[in-house]
Amino acid sequence: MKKVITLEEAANLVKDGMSIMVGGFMGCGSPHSIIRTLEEKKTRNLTIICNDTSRVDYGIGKLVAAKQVSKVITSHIGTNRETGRQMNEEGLEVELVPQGTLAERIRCAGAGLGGFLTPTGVGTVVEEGKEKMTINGQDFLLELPLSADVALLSGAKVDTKGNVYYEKATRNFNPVMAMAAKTVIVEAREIVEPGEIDPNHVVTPAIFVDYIVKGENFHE
Amino acid sequence: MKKVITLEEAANLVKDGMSIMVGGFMGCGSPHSIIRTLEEKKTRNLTIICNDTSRVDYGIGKLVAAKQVSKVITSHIGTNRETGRQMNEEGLEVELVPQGTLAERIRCAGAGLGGFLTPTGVGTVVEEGKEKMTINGQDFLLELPLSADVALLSGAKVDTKGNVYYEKATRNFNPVMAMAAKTVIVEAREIVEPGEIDPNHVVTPAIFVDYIVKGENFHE
Amino acid sequence: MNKERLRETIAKRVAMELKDGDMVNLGIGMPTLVANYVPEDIDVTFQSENGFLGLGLAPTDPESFDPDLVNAGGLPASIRIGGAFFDSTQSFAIIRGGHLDITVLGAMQVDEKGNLANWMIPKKMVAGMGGAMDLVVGAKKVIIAMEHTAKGNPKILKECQLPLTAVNQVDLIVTEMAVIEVTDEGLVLKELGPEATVQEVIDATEAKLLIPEDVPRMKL
Amino acid sequence: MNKERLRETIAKRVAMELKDGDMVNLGIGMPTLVANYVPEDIDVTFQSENGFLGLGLAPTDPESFDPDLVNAGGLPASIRIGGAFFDSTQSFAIIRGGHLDITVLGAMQVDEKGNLANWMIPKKMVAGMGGAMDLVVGAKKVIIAMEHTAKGNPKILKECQLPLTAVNQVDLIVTEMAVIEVTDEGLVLKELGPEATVQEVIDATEAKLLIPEDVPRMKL
Repeated sequence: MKKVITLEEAANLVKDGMSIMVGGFMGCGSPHSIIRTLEEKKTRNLTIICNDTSRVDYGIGKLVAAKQVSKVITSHIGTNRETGRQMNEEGLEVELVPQGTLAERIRCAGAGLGGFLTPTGVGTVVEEGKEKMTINGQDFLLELPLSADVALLSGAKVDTKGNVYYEKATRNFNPVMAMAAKTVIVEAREIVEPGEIDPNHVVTPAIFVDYIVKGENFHE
Repeated sequence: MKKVITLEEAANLVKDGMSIMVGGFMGCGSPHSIIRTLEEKKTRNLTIICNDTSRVDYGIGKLVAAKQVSKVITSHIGTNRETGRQMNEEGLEVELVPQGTLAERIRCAGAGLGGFLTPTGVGTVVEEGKEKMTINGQDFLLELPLSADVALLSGAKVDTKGNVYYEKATRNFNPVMAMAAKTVIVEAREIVEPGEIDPNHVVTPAIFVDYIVKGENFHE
Repeated sequence: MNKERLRETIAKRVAMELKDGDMVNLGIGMPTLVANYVPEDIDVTFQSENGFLGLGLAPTDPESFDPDLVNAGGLPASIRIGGAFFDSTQSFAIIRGGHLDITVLGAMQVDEKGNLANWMIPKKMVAGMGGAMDLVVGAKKVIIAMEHTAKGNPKILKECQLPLTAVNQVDLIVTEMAVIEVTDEGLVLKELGPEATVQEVIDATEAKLLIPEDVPRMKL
Repeated sequence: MNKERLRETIAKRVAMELKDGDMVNLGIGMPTLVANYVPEDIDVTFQSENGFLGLGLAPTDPESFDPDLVNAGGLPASIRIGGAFFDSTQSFAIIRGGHLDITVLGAMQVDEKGNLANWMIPKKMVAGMGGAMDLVVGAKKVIIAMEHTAKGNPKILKECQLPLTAVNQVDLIVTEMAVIEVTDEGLVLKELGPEATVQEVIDATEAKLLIPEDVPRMKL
């Protein structure tokens, strides 16, 4: 049985120094209530894996601005001036990964694969330190799986078993991150009984979800 | 604009000697009306890519029984006695692929990746002829993409743009095959207007689908 | 022991390995019977590798057979409340990615190293590996459920003679005669079947068995 | 030419490249404007890489802004009838897998080889590549939409000086001064902007331009 827990309990599962995957794209589809609770708890030294670092005052960007983050693995930092500033001035470590490669590396970890070959980044600095392979005359980079200690996700409807239904553009990285972290916590806009989500409409099956928390404010 | 075509037109898109991916698992979720039309047309020398060869009298198994197939790429042939018999006695070429690897090779082609590393098959005959790589002490096989000339799929509801919604266990290989063939034809149980499938419930987006055909009999 | 009692013994004993909250995949054939003996006080979720979680028992009324809802053997099935449908890539991401607690499979041969052979007999029978190679590599615990011998010949060998399904992956072997654990030191006889003696198990087993001082009988 | 007219010129000219049925991804910034000039008699589908097909224009009424429905820049968006939502792995399977007909992106630098730089200026500005590296590698046709020069300095160079986004992938460059095609022989001046002469284009371009006898003016 999946445990419905409080925001406080959810935030307590994230310890100083952990790596966390955070769903969302420019904050759309991020678990805003969990993020706010982490901000209040001042959890520090986090490695965050997220599509982007959003803005200084929205989504995961707030944790960067509050200096709770020591490393960022992401595809885009251009919309959060603090990420760039801390990188240049305060040694914030930033690993930039092409967006499709980022999604695929996370899936790779979640799907039990050892790596994949992508044409993305061939001939660019993304190549650095990576094995290059030629298959049928085309060059590819070998990219490796990316997993995390905790995934913090957001869903529109979550049943008490942990099945998740997303709405509109909030889906983005949430389903794939649900596959690739040791502990998976979903912030639900609405918690429903098993059966209330049509099994044909479930996007993230319950098997991936460890904890469910009721969100309080979805666009803070 | 997606073209709604007839069964006859759909079958005509499959030429002698082509490779075809066929959705379905033991015939569940297979495009039964298209298969029947191919049987009637006696299209020959086909390479079929399918999870299994079903039974001699159901789904894709009927084309094997009718000797229209020269090569099978599949994970399981045990339920169709003709596949094994033709393999042993008549030179039918059979390439057996672990089911997860089969699905992933098809996805790999559809997603523009050059290959992937899987632990499945290490230490077995599946290794033969494949590159073996060790990543962080674990052995993996490098598996390569698998594509086809035509994909023949089945969907419960298909809108006239080509968005597909599947029901129950009929989904199986249909969505991934939709990504990996030059020409993709979906046999619809019901053809609906764009907008009738909630955009949150679409499983195969229209971008992957070239032709739609109205099915006649869904479990023949 | 007649065939029915034998199969019941094995299925009942395997069912005792299941814990509350477990996610389990049952192979085709005898392993499927395990679902009938799940203790009533625990909640176990079964995965059907053709594409859903929450596999339920077959419908008892043949009239209610839904050809769109079959198990991995293509046989009538049902889905429990709180289940979810997905496609084959997701199904095998679950399987390969280590998200299943247990897989229960049949076997032709198992050996001292935990090697398994269950998919072909050269020149005699080629079924194909289906999902077995992925299941055995991916599930956290691999339980083999099989008759102890085949036509009087041992199936638990020093070394598998048939083409392997996987290397070193089997954790536990349950037969009508014994429960045997695969350890780094070798095969350990943990329990005796309802009618077997230690000597009978040794005689029916080619592999070397480590015999603890006290070998209890199965508590069925 | 004032900024607004300049941007309109570029967007209008790029829109003329779109054909009925095209699947198109528009980058953030100026490329987004292209959507405003799609000829009314053709049906073009826009992909939003954060997770949907059928991207529509931004809602005109700020009251109707739905934070769950944003484009890849995090800005208010809409979805057209017949669109579909999906996650980031599916989004980039579409992008990388060659399923998009056209991607339109901005650039800092482009060169004679069709190389592109548009994601960072060492020691000055690091935005991150976002989805650009995947888009440029995956889309069938890559169109660069940008101002011809930056503060009077050429952006179309013999060789890009900034870290690359991709090698050899650009097909067409559209600026307010010219339409330039990237061919195996080099850059070919195909059309002139509303106010430019051939000599002015040559002067504003560092790369060598191949000039056909007749260079028509853009028909906007």
